[in-house]
Amino acid sequence: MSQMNMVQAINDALRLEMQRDPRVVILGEDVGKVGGVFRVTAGLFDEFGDDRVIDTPLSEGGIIGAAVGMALYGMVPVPEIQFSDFIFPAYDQIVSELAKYRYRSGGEYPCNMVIRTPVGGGIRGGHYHSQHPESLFIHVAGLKVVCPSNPYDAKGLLLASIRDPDPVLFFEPKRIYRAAKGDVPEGDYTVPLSQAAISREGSDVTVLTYGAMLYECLDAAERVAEQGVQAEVIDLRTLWPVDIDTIVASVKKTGRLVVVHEAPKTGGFAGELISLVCEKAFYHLQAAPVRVTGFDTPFPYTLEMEYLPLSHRIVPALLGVMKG
Amino acid sequence: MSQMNMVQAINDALRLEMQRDPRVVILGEDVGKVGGVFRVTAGLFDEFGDDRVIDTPLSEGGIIGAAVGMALYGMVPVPEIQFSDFIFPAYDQIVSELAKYRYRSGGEYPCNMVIRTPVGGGIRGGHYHSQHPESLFIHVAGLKVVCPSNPYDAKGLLLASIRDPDPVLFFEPKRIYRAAKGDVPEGDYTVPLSQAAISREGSDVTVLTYGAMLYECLDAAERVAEQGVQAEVIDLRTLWPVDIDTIVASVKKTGRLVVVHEAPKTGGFAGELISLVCEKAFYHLQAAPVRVTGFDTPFPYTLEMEYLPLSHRIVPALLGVMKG
Amino acid sequence: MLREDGTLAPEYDPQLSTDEVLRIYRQMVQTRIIDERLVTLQRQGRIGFHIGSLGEEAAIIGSAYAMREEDWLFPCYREFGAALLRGLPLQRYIDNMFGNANDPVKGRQMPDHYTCREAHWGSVSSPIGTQMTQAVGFAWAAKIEKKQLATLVYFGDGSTSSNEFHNAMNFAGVFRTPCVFFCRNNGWAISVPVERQTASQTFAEKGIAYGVPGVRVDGNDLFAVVGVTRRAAERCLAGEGPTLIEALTYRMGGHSTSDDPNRYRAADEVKPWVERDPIERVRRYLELAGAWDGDREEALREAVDQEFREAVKLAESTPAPELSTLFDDVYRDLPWHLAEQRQELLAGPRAPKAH
Amino acid sequence: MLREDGTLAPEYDPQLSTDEVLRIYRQMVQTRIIDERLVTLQRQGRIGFHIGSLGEEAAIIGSAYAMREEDWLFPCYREFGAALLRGLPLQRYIDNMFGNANDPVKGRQMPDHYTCREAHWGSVSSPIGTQMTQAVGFAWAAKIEKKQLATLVYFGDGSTSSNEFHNAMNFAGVFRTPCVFFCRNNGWAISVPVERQTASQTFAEKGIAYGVPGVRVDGNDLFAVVGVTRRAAERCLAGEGPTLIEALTYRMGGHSTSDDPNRYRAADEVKPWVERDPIERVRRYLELAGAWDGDREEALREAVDQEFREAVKLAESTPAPELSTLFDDVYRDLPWHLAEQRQELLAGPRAPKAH
Ligand SMILES: Cc1ncc(C[n+]2csc(CCOP(=O)(O)OP(=O)(O)O)c2C)c(N)n1
Ligand SMILES: Cc1ncc(C[n+]2csc(CCOP(=O)(O)OP(=O)(O)O)c2C)c(N)n1
Ligand SMILES: [Mg+2]
Ligand SMILES: [Mg+2]
Repeated sequence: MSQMNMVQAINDALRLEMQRDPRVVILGEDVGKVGGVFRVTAGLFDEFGDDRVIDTPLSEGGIIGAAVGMALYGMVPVPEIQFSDFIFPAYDQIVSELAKYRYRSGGEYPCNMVIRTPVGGGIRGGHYHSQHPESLFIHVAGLKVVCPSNPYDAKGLLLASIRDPDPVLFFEPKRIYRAAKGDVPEGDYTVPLSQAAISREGSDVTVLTYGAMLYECLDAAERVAEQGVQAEVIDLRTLWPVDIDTIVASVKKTGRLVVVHEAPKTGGFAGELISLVCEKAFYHLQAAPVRVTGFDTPFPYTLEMEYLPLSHRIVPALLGVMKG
Repeated sequence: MSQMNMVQAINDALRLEMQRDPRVVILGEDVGKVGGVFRVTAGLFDEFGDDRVIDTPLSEGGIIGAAVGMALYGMVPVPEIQFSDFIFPAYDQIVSELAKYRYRSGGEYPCNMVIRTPVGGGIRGGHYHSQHPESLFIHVAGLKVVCPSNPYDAKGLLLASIRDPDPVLFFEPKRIYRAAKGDVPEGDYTVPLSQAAISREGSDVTVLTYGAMLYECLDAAERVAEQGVQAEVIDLRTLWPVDIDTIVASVKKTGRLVVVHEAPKTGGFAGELISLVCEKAFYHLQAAPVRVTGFDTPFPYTLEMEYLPLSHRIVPALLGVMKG
Repeated sequence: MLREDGTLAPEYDPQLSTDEVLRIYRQMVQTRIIDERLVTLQRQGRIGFHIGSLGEEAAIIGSAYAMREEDWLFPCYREFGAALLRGLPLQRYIDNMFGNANDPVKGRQMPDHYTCREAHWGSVSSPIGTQMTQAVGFAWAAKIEKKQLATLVYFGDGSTSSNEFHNAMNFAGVFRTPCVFFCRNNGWAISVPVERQTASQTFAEKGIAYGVPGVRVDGNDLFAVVGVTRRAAERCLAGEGPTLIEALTYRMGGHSTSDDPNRYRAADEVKPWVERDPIERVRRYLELAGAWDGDREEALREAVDQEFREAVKLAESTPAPELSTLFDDVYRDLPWHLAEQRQELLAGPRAPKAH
Repeated sequence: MLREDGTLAPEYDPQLSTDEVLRIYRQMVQTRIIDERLVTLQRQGRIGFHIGSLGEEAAIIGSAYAMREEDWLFPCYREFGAALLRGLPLQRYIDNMFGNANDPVKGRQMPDHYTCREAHWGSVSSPIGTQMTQAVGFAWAAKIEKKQLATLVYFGDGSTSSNEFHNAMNFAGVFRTPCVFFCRNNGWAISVPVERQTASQTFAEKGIAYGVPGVRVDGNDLFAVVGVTRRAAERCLAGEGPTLIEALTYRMGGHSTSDDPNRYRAADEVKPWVERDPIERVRRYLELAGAWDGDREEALREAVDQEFREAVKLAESTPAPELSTLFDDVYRDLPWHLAEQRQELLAGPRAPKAH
């Protein structure tokens, strides 16, 4: 066990898996010599060399397209997209190719790969260094989507993702890259995909969230506890396929639901979660489910803290849903 | 008035607007001499010439990127993407640029343009000629999304979209390009954006849909009427910003909701609509809202009629929601 | 190299034995005949779609022939003749045309969208160009793993305008990946002629932008195609990196069964290409060599026809894939939501049959 | 053209009068000083970010100077000096750095992401390359409308690897759009050197792939930059189509305030470029011409500093944009859902201030 932050934990997972599995390669912009603009791949170039930690030309489409080809060959590429805001030049390769390869080839060409990329706001990044685009991938059949909230999960989920036979989008909440610290075991372990964690137990209202917003939800939960409301906060960890059993069991217990995410509200993942709960536990709901999310605008700069669904906006939602 | 199908009505709208407004240009693959692979732009090349009806190189990114530049200049481009399945090479220009231009420039650089593209299955097109990707655009702030179901609306909505100051994705349901026929006025008229149409009135359950599935919903409504269930079928026409008032009024009346669309269920637009109804009319809901959609797989070929949410799958959903 | 009268210019002779030429010739003829028959089946409504290779057989089959068995080929969508040469079983191809239960792709893709890993053949996809970047990644992986392997990728002139061409060529140049870029310049991208596709003089010279050597070859000259492709594959194996080949040929038919070329090109544009027919040229060569004659031609055509008819008969009488297969292979294991959706579909009513 | 000792090689002289050179020189010096000051402000935590142009001033400001007032420029993100030259008010630029209520972009984008339509200046965006294709569309629109207009677009060496470069160049070549592609080859894309970006010999020769003439110029030679850019702009106006210019220069600083170049390049790599400093070269030229001396230099520096300090003072004391502006300009008119969200935000509690 040692104290690590998210960056260190992810770095540790990458190093371990590259040592264990020679098929694993990393490629992306600035991932090599400089170790990534967030230093997540620091030291790996020195340890594994230019054939396995590869600085590429400036093209996300090239990175992902080439990685797909490597995966078809039988390698296990773990490409990095420098900011998730820059994933869109590669969107065609992800949506049309990566996601559909196993299916369209009747199983002949699976793609075992993980796309790592930082997400989220609160770092003064404006439109293009702050987005949280998960719902644009959750809608695409064939992809798995993961978003850890702490170093332990980050390492364990990344190891599980790399070993998972299907393509995984691994979204790293950059606002807590260094802020989230915790004990991380030294050797190998995995956190299984599609299992949520109950971060705080409670009986009155279920809060679904993930990534950096977990801490805001926990903070809000503490605050409303002072007013006698016990919120159960669930960290989804894997967004898709989501851990439906944990969600439904919690909502059946509490009868109330609040979903919190940074991404814009309209068409965001919260809508999917609410619809799922409606399908599976409608008659247990004692109040209208509530979304606390980013607004339906591009991500702002100066006013970003007003844009984000932080604790101060979650508290009234929790209190409101109790009145419902 | 004359009888037209969807292709003719859209063609008519394009011709009219190009005659009226010299800033309107069309560009895309095979839109010129051959008049589009679905013949939607037939005759326009001869009438307006190569400067206004432009066959481009094979690059959707080039088409949309150049169209954005034309719009910045002050032209009103109406690019065609041959199949919506091929819009993804242009996704970055749409999501990162087109959608955000007005906002990020503080209003200095609005983009008045309409991207036309055929959507949907049922034409034996397999994975890549059948998709219905609306939710990947609805989630993106700054875009408007339209999907007509009949020739009258197609013409009127397209004219409204071209005159709208904001970027519009205009999704044309290709399965009914020729099958949907109707009276279309000859001259100029518009169908305002963000106004739904109540295609069939009913008191028992609200059905929200759009595009080709409208006819399936109407068919299902007739079938359940025989069993005494009166479905109100709403053709959304504009998907975003959606006509929330019409939706909420209907659900308040019926107390029941079924949403039908071709796109895969997870992260599809139905989830958003259900969440909106939960926010605005939860306590009027007498049963859990239901989704009837495409499955969460790539779009298939041989079994496509089993994949689509056709009447035979809508009927049980309508009867089911009545029991809820 | 192969003159229009069937004689061979000696200086670039790839040294094909008559047996080799016979094998390729048979494949070219089979390909042409199947093309014609599939168009008929489509017109009869028995299959949904076909995209053919009329006039491009030398480019397609010659290039595939030049690659070793252990090498890999990434298809565009017009190269079923090459796939058959590489070992795609005819029955498998025809099953795909019908999307039936025996189709290994399980009837999920359109006709002509097949896969054949055992033939070291990729997976046909519709989105233009995506296979190029993947082929580069594949070749690169082989290089990283120090395998002696060359990878060839097919694409059309129109595809050079895609994002993918740029990414593939650029990565291939920088990382010197062992791959052969085989551009079928058939003059058209559906209705768009090459002049509308690029202002460069040739497609081969696009290699300069990427430090990748480019070569232009008469794509209707089987011998030249084999010779040039072999040289490019040798460069791969010798560690000299990628080559861009532009094979100058012509799409003698419509783009696909959905297309009517009369809408955008004059019939007499096709005429000179009829004279350059790549199959005729090889046949004349073989006749001159005394290795071919009318009887053998007739026997070949009959055999091809027979085999095709039987494959179609079997394919057409094979049922559609099982309903439940709709949910397989999205992921390796069936997740809860697909299990639920499968259950819902299987328990519900069946769709009307008609389109 | 401009020798390192400040004398001018006569044969390509763009015939700039001393007054013109003085004007450009002042802009270069102002740009350099502002760059330094902004880095300091960032280190002090007073602004969030800056991306500078240290060493690239001749390329950036010379090319902008070569364009006529009515022409249009599409920026990358490193060209604020050119924007100031074109008429972007300094106060407006600094307001953007602080994202305050006076920033016309309403504090919505990061520092250095400004817009200035009245200066015929586009909108700075982060995603690499997107401005190139847009510039082509813009130039194309002007051509269709038969306006005598040239459009220049800036981008870096790394950006040539993007989808956008390919699309922009290809469309420009095919449609002969009147635009100037101005590539600042500063040797680096963050930590990736040009050898990792492309295997082509030069960036200029990439034009061959698109039928677009390419020219390489010493980007630290102001006169050469002006001369070559003017010639390209003239070609636009004469209907001769696009030109690709590669300006060979060097990014003397880090990529941005977030970057530490010592991690990936040796300090002595920078040294030869210090000797080629574009500002020094022009200063020596002006001194030789008797048009400049130490006093004038000092006065200029003081004036720039003064103006900058005042702009910062005003910008820093200007409040943040109104909360409600968050919802403006997503669409022209506020739709119902944004009206609701605005209402919700305004009625709710305020966020904690700290980051
Ligand atoms: C990304 C994308 N855009 C558009 C299409 C539609 N389309 C299919 S084939 C084709 C033309 C391809 O031309 P070329 O690359 O020359 O190949 P050819 O068909 O001539 O062999 C087009 C535009 C597509 N399949 N994918
Ligand atoms: C699509 C995209 N990918 C990655 C980035 C991150 N990024 C910002 S600048 C840069 C390097 C650009 O290099 P170059 O084009 O040479 O311009 P320079 O910074 O040297 O002026 C990168 C990788 C981005 N902004 N956009
Ligand atoms: Mg072609
Ligand atoms: Mg650079």
